[in-house]
Amino acid sequence: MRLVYMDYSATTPVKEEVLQEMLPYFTEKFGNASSIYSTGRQAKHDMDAARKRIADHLHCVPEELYFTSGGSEADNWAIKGIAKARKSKGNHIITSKIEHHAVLHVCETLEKEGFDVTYLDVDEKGLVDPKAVEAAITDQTILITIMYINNEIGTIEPIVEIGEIAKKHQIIFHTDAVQALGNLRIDLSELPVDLMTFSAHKVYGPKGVGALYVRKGIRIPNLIEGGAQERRRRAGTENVAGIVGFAKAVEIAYDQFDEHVERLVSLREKLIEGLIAAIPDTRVSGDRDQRHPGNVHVCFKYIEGESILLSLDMVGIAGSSGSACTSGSLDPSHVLMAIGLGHDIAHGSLRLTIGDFTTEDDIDYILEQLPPIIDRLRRMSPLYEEAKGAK
Amino acid sequence: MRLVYMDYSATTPVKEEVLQEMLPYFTEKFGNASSIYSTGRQAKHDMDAARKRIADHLHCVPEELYFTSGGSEADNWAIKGIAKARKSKGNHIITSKIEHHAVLHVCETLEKEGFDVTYLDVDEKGLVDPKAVEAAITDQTILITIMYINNEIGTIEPIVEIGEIAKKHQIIFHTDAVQALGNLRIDLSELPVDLMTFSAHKVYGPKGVGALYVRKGIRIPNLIEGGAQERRRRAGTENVAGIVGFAKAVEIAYDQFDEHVERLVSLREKLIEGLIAAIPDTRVSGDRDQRHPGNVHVCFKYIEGESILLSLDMVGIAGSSGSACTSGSLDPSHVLMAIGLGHDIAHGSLRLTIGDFTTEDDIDYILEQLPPIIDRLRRMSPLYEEAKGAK
Amino acid sequence: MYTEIVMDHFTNPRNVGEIENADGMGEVGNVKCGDIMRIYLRINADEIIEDIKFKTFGCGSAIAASSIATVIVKGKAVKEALQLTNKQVVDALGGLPAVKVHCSVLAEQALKAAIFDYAKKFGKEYPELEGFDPDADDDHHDLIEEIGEF
Amino acid sequence: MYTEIVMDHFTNPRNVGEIENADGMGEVGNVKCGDIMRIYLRINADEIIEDIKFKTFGCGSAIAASSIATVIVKGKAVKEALQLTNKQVVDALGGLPAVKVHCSVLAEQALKAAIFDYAKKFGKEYPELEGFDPDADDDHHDLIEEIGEF
Ligand SMILES: Cc1ncc(COP(=O)(O)O)c(C=O)c1O
Ligand SMILES: Cc1ncc(COP(=O)(O)O)c(C=O)c1O
Repeated sequence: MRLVYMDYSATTPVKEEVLQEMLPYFTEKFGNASSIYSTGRQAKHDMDAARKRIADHLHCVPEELYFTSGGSEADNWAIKGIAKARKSKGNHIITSKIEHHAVLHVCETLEKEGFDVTYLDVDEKGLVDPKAVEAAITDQTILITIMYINNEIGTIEPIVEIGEIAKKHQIIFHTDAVQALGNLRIDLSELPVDLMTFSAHKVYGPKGVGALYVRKGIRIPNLIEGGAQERRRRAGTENVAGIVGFAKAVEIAYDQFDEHVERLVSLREKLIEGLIAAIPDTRVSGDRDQRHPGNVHVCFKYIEGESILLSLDMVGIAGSSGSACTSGSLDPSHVLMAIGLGHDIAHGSLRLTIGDFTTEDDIDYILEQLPPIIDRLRRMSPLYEEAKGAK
Repeated sequence: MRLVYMDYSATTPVKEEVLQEMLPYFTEKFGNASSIYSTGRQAKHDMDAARKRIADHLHCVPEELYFTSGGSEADNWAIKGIAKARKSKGNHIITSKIEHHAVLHVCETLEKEGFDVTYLDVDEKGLVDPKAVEAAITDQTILITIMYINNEIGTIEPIVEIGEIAKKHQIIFHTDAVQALGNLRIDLSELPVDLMTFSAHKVYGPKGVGALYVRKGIRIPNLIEGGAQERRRRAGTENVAGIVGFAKAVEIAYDQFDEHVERLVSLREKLIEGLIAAIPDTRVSGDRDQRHPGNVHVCFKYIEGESILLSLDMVGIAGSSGSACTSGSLDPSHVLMAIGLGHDIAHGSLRLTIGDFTTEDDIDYILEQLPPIIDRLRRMSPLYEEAKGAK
Repeated sequence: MYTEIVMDHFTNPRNVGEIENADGMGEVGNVKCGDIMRIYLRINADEIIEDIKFKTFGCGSAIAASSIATVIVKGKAVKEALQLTNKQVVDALGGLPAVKVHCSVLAEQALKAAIFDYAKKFGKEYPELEGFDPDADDDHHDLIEEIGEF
Repeated sequence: MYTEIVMDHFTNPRNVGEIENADGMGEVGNVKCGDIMRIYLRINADEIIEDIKFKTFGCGSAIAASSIATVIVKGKAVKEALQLTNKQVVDALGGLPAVKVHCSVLAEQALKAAIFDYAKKFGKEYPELEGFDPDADDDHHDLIEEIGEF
């Protein structure tokens, strides 16, 4: 059966060149990067080189990047860390209703511990309004955390404006850039951002590796304490293979950046337009312009997402409904609720995300397979029946 | 040059069979384990199978194992988690002076947050006295955390006795078993342990993967919050390749357990006896019987550890002085202080740890290379000069 | 995740559709939860379920549970159909993931609701329906979700 | 971690040893810190360092720093030797990791202590030694450690 992977925002395969660069670190070059002998020093050297390779592409200093076990850890560390470090200055945090759960759940926990959190509304395209950010600031505000690109509907947030506001009010600004890495050029020498979260497995690197950027001069307490790794900021024997793979993946992403974006955007537009044309009552979510190059997010009225996914899976198409992280629960996604969709529409959501291995043929195949699936499910649905009756 | 790796307690190479089992998960089987389509379900299936493979060898239920990014994270999670969960019951924690920094630093942080921590003394072999544990218990005690095997001097702690005491007093008992996995048979259906920490890279699995065992019925708050992974207890896209590699490594370890232990013990004894015979003023640390099968830890009076390591490295021998995690600082190790060594002796410590790829020849080579190195450094040392003068 | 039986009933659901002027019709669930099941019954004078159809808005297991429930009770006496439990539905499907067990509950409830409607219309009394409220909004969904699974 | 020069001076340290009846002898550091440096001087009537020897208990960079310091000042006038800074030692070694910079400080101090001893014995006065206390236990070790490095 033909296999069409359309869930690059959930995770990506490790690119062959990335894997090749990782391999020696499992077996020959396996030394502990904290050790003094040659294999250890070699590991440390290559790990620090990896840090520099990534820093160069993001235009920051290598010492501002700390490796973590992924995006979730980095989000937890950043937010809990700033909350703890600046507790004496205030107890108010500003975020949005459409953040990843790694941000939202941390904020909810902080609320239980006495912090006040403002969860900003977004408009129908998922955009946070910088004016609303500024209006929410109080003299207690210590942190603003707004994501760079939403993982579900692909909307790119106005983080430059938000960051400028944070700067003006001397408030720390964190952004979850997990979906932005490799899909937007990120220039940390220009961006008004204090902390930024990254994850390797969204850019053709390995799972279980990420990084937190912490601008020089900002101190946060450790989330994982113990050994002196990562300049004493993040304990645990370093995953050198993963870190080197991460660096290679970032390099490839930015070396081939223009071509990557152009290809993805063209496939994305073809798919969105094709779906609108072929399937009635299709609603495109998110902003059509300020959008992740590979994100296609649509809602099909009257039917439920999981049954779409299962049907797609049976013809070899892998998609998601809401964030991959939450698809275990299949509750209507908080993001779709926040952009004002009714439950009936939100439940019928489908996210297809395009990546570097997606072809024109894949898009054609989806446009051929999906319409009859939607039709079949709708004909089984009591809601469709009612809607038709009403017309 | 001949290369003799003697730092298996710091980290191990990934065994070829382990790597082979990991490889498909980077490229073909790269699906997100939280996804609904086939490649995702496959990943989830294999990950849960890995959990079961490990659980079977440890005689626990798979649902009692949660994967983490390593031993440090698991230690942090266990201790901070119990402290938070049982805060209302009491604020006292009992540990020892020779724990890994991932335990000690967490305890120190908890002290700042209002917890009382008793750091128990150990005897000159590094053994914690169960009676001292019992004596330290107050009506505020909520957690006892004592490691299974000390990473530096290799002493095996009496965790069964300690666990029984904890049980009697209805106190949670956590043990860091990072060095025990693969080197002791661990039967969680028998052991009186509530939480146990593991790390893959110490048993020929990959770095950046570990696990926390949490006995059924015990609830701890999450350390890393976000997505619903690991039954909602540990967020972050699962490192499936790493987890599968971990399982394979544990399987190999226990399938070849008797042979492994026998070989290591025989090489260990040969090396210890050889060093004592060849080098005057050599002091063996730790318990000679209750000992990690591969641990050789000695102190050479009058000289400093790093210069021994550098000299060894120049003839291709990789060893460590104190824990690999702390060797960045080269402060006299807290473990050696705790067993009562003076600074002069503690600074001259050398840990050589034997593993599955160590040969008799390697031991012979070390016994040939090390004595002249010690002699040369001693002749450079003002302390040696004085000591000789005094004799 | 799903058994072959579930996938079969999801892909080729039996008894999909409507019955015009049904003798009993029941609907349970709501859009909020993401599952709505509607069951139509044609019942003859001997109180035998002659025909049964369903329409379902919901996930794969909701569709499969509806389908298999209709198969189980079709041709049975109403009194017998009232004995249907969600456990039977789960077993007939060869099992359901823990987070999906609520779908089998919905199928049981939808059938009961349809029989309730029939009883009301035709003045029948069934002790099994004592206390049954077709509009009750059980929170079994969240309840079961908490159990979770790997 | 270490430059080739450091490794060279660690492996083949110059001027290791003692000088019997030295004109000056200084020792700094302590066992607690893990570094002890002792320097012996033979100084002639023209106040030229004719010979210098050292003994060091310490890490690779402590040994290398001692060695290179002796090389730098051997044959120099005492007044010139007093100009030696730890920075010069670091530079001569081609650099030291941040956590090891204190070794270069020790070398500078050990030399000063030896000259201090010489000055005391021979009734010399050097303004450069004003306020110098050979027994002061500077905490430069911890201080520098905090800077850290990757
Ligand atoms: C006893 C002990 N605990 C914890 C750890 C930390 O494990 P990891 O490096 O996987 O974080 C180690 C090794 O570094 C160890 O030896
Ligand atoms: C926006 C966003 N933040 C955080 C994460 C979490 O990253 P990780 O899976 O590496 O923990 C993800 C993906 O899962 C994401 O899309």
